[in-house]
Amino acid sequence: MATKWSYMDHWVTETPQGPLPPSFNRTYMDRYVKQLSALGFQGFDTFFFYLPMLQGMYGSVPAFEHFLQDNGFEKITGIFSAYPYATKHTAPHVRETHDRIVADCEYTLRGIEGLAGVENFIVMPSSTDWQTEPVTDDKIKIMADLWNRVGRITLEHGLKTTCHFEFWGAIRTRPQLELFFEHTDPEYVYFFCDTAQHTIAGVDPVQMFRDYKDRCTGFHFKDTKNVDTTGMYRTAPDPELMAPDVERWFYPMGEGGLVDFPSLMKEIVASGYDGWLTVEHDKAELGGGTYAEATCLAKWYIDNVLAEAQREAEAAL
Amino acid sequence: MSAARWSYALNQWDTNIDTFVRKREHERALKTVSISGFSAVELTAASFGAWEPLGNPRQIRDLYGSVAAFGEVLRGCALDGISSYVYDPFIGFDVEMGRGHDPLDPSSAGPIAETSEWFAGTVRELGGSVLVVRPVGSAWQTGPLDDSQIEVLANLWDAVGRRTAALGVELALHVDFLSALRLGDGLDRLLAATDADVVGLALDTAELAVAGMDPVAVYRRHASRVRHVQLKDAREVVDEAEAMTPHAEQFVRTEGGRRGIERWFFEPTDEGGLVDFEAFVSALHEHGYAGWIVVESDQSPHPAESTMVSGWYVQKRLAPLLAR
Amino acid sequence: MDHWRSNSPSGPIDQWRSRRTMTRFLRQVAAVGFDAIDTFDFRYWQILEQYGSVANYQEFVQEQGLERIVNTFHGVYYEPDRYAPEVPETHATIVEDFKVTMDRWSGIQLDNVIVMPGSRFYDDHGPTDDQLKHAADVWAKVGEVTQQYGVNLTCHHEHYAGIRNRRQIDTFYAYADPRYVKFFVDTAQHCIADVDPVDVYEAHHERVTGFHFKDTRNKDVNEDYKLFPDAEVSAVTTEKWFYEMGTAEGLVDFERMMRSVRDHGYEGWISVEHDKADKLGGDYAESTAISRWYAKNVLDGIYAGAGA
Amino acid sequence: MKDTLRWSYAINAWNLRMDVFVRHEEQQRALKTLSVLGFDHVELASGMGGRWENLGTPEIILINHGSAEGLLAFLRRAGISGVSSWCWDPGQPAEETGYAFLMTRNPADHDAIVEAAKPFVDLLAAAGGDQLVVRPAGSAWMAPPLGDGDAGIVGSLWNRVGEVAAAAGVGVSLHYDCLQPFHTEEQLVSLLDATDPALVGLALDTAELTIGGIDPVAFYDAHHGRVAHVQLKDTRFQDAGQEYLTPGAEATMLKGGAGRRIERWFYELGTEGGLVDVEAFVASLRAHGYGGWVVVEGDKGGNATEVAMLNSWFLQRRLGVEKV
Repeated sequence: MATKWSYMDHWVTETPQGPLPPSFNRTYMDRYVKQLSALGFQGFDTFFFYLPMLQGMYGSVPAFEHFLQDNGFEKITGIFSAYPYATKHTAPHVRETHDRIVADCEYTLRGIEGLAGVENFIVMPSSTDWQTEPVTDDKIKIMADLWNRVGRITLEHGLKTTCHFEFWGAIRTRPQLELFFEHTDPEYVYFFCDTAQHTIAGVDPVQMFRDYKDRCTGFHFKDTKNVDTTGMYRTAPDPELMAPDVERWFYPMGEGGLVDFPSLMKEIVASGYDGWLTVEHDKAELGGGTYAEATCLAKWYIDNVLAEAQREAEAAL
Repeated sequence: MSAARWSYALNQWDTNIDTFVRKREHERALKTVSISGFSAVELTAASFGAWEPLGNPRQIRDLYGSVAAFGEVLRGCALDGISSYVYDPFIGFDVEMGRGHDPLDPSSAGPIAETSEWFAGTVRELGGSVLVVRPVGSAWQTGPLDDSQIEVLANLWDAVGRRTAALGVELALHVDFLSALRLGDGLDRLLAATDADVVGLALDTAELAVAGMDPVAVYRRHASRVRHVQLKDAREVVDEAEAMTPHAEQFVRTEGGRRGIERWFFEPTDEGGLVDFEAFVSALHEHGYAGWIVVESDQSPHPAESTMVSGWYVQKRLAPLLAR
Repeated sequence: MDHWRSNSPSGPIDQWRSRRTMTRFLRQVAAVGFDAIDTFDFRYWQILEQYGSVANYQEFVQEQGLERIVNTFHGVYYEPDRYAPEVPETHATIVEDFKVTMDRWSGIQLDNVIVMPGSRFYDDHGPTDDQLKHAADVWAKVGEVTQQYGVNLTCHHEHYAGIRNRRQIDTFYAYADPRYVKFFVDTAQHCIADVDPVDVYEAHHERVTGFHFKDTRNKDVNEDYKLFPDAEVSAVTTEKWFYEMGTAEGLVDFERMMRSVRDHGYEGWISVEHDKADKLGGDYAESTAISRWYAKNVLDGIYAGAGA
Repeated sequence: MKDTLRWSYAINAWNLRMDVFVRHEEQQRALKTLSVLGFDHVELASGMGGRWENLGTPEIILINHGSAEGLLAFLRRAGISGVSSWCWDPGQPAEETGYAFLMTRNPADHDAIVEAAKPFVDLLAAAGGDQLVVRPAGSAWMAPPLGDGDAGIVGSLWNRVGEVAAAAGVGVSLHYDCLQPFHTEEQLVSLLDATDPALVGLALDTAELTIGGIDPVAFYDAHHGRVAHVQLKDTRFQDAGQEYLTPGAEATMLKGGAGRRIERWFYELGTEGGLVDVEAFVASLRAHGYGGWVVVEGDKGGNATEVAMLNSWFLQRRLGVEKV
């Protein structure tokens, strides 16, 4: 099996105006793509809100994809969309806001027309836990209804709606995840396995994949060094950056974190999964790191450590 | 396939005395170089004691236990080894931060040869094949070199070359943009005066370009003597008058001269600069160049990014020119 | 105290890169309210090259609104066969070195020349009693030299150096002539070596001629002080030792330190030092501002207050 | 700052991108920096809203600090005593308002803009702030050229907001930036003429005016009666003509340099080659007895702390302003 690796775009680089995303200008964006290309990434995942910027810089989003392809990429593989902060206009657990959310999703789908074939429409299925509390079964079912609805629409455009669960979201524990998947239609709603987020929430990502592999359409390979055992997931307004005890939640693979990536890799091989594998770095600059170095080390780890796990698993088949 | 091999210079990580000291920092840089598509690294000789642990064989040994153990680290990071060491004889290694020897002083020949041998042995042990040296001081210090000075230099480097050759390591003279060899036909005369079998040229594209020389033309003129290539870009030229500024190393190279140039050297890319890399590498191909090509950024606000951008350019644009 | 880095198009640089970068550095230090700077004396050659003379450099400093250069730190690598305070055979070299150094800096009036009184890389036993005595002897000789220039010779005890723990420090000063050998308290270094900076100050306050006020969050519990090449950058579990005053989880009790400084009637300079502030995402400019904020908003009030 | 002028500093310099400057301790560090540099008031700026705008939008500030008093207590912990002003761009879609895309040139959006202004006015008033500094209209390149009626339409909106603000004891000032459509002196004056001087003033930004081709000193001398707020920063460049009309000018001009590779436009006061005569401008403020806030800004200038320190140095040493 040939693995296909994509990169999830959180990159920050040094500019004359301080550290900013490479969308700073076209030159920076070109260099960013070349850097990923040099390491051998073939897929590119991005956020919905970058689409207008890409259009501005390259003339159109497909023109940006052509630039990726000129540099050895296959295509844009995933688009990430989310409503992390609930407002009166948009909140997945509030049914009255669903029409608006669906309309937004349709707008995003129009923004990626003409691309070679984005596969995943990645969503955060809920807003922050603290805004959703109390998290009832009913609210989880309401959220399931929303994504069933969205999933049907994206599938018409060839994209699978796939759910990425934050440790601070309202669907975070294993029972909540099970209830959510029970109420979503396997034909319309898929599972996206973020190794670090699940680990922080006390959910074993490898077991999660084992149990939901039939619905799994992607991964964020990232690591963490902390499990949230003190309810930091409830920190308002934002647990990801403001948790009292943890300044940095996410780390690249191979830096002594809690996730057992070789085991996951073996599980992936054994399952016959043939979709994209994605490296995500989030806040890599905290504590003095850089995105470029984190990306090199992650890809080095893939080619030198995970490749070995993959070979072992393939031999065992 | 070409016999040329691609290496990357580590010096850009070493921005100050107390940086790039920990093994962990080395390992991260080495993995970055490896995954960006290079097979070796170039080291630069430095004398700042324990704070320059890759600066000389003694410091490598002190930090890693032995040179061989450092070789294991390189291979553990998926690199083949080092390509080369860069040694400036003006730096002394007898004491930390010591002052070295002026190649124009005939009495320097012994100590310089000994130190060269010391480095060459390490190059060999770490899988490399070239010792790159600064053959002479800066233009402002010497003015144009007269025949007797050329003779002193030729005697020195011939002797050094014979000794490194005995260790299986080639000697390559490096011309920087402030070098005395930029004046008149100094470079041509020194090459003519040295033994082609044991003394070669290390051609640094950016240094030549800043000195106002066309690296492609220099290469074509001396292709048979080029034993080593360093690839980097530049955007500004330093003319002879500016190069003659007293203490030009500080006032021009470090401070940027009257123009306040904050960065002289850039990664080889197609973003525009003084060097035509594709023409240069095509010329290497024509002449069947078979040595190391070391990519340098030398100065970078962001070493990992520079390595990756260069890696892209090598993989996508330059290496294919050699593989024709 | 002169450790500083900022970003530039060619990567991280220090303030000595050019007169332009020095100007920016001095203006920032002046803006937050520092009155003077300290430097390293190994900058001498660079000063000659860039400014012509030490006096010229001090004028340059003054043009940006600072009073003067107060202290210089004498940075030398100690090697037993060449230059080491514990080795009497090298003492002549050391004394000679200071004659040269004091001549070089005689164009301005310094308060202190700061030295590390002992070598590093000691085994479990540390320096012997005799070795401490030899060190005390040589610094007294050096102190005689520096005092001819009106400058104190003062000792700064790194957590990784040979004279690091309380017993070694006390023994050293018991041997060292108080007229010529002064003490420079570095709050963080002492703390890392498990020496209470206030206690050691109080024990030796009569010969204290300066302070580095900086903080740390860690004591050395792994015998990091033995590490090659440098405990400050190679420590096993502590990637960054030094933090500015007022940092969260800081181990130094600056308020107590300041009360003690006040109560002992100290009227000399207090220096703020940042060392490797840029590690782990830190920033020299920010650390400089935050530490001055702390000095102004917390310590100045204590110093101005009545005796406790 | 101890002065007859009231000095404040714009906190947005630290809020470089959406997910930084979120933790309270980071914000405390910036506030302490400003405090020790002699500032005791800050200017806030709105952003995209949402959970990361902890000093940006009213709803999120209140989640963090409960009330205006809570916000002030947070500021006072660092030695900052208050808020001078708050910058708000109603055309910037914000999460709390469902990312509504509102245009001041569209009368149909006016009710929604007045409504959206209220939380800002209320919290600013409760925190003792003086000016709501607003962007009068969206970027020129995004809409057709100004028509005859546009100044009147936009002016009528800001008169309405001005009334709401005045009722709460807060002033409204229109901020000139180099991309908004009231670009020439004539256009700017036409907009001011369309507003009620009792309700709406001008927020004069020295660098933005300079980039837009208007001399801030001359403009202030001519129109000082309408200037209710000042933002002080320097620039080294001017719009070469019509660069502000380039599609995507926020990126293509202010980050990409409209093909001129100007990747940074804004600089600290007294920067080398700065175009703003800050001393003359401040002298003019004093001469006319200016009574509003003077906000020093360091946004889009690289390292926010270094820029703030250099700005304070300039105030102390070049403008003779003593620190608090």
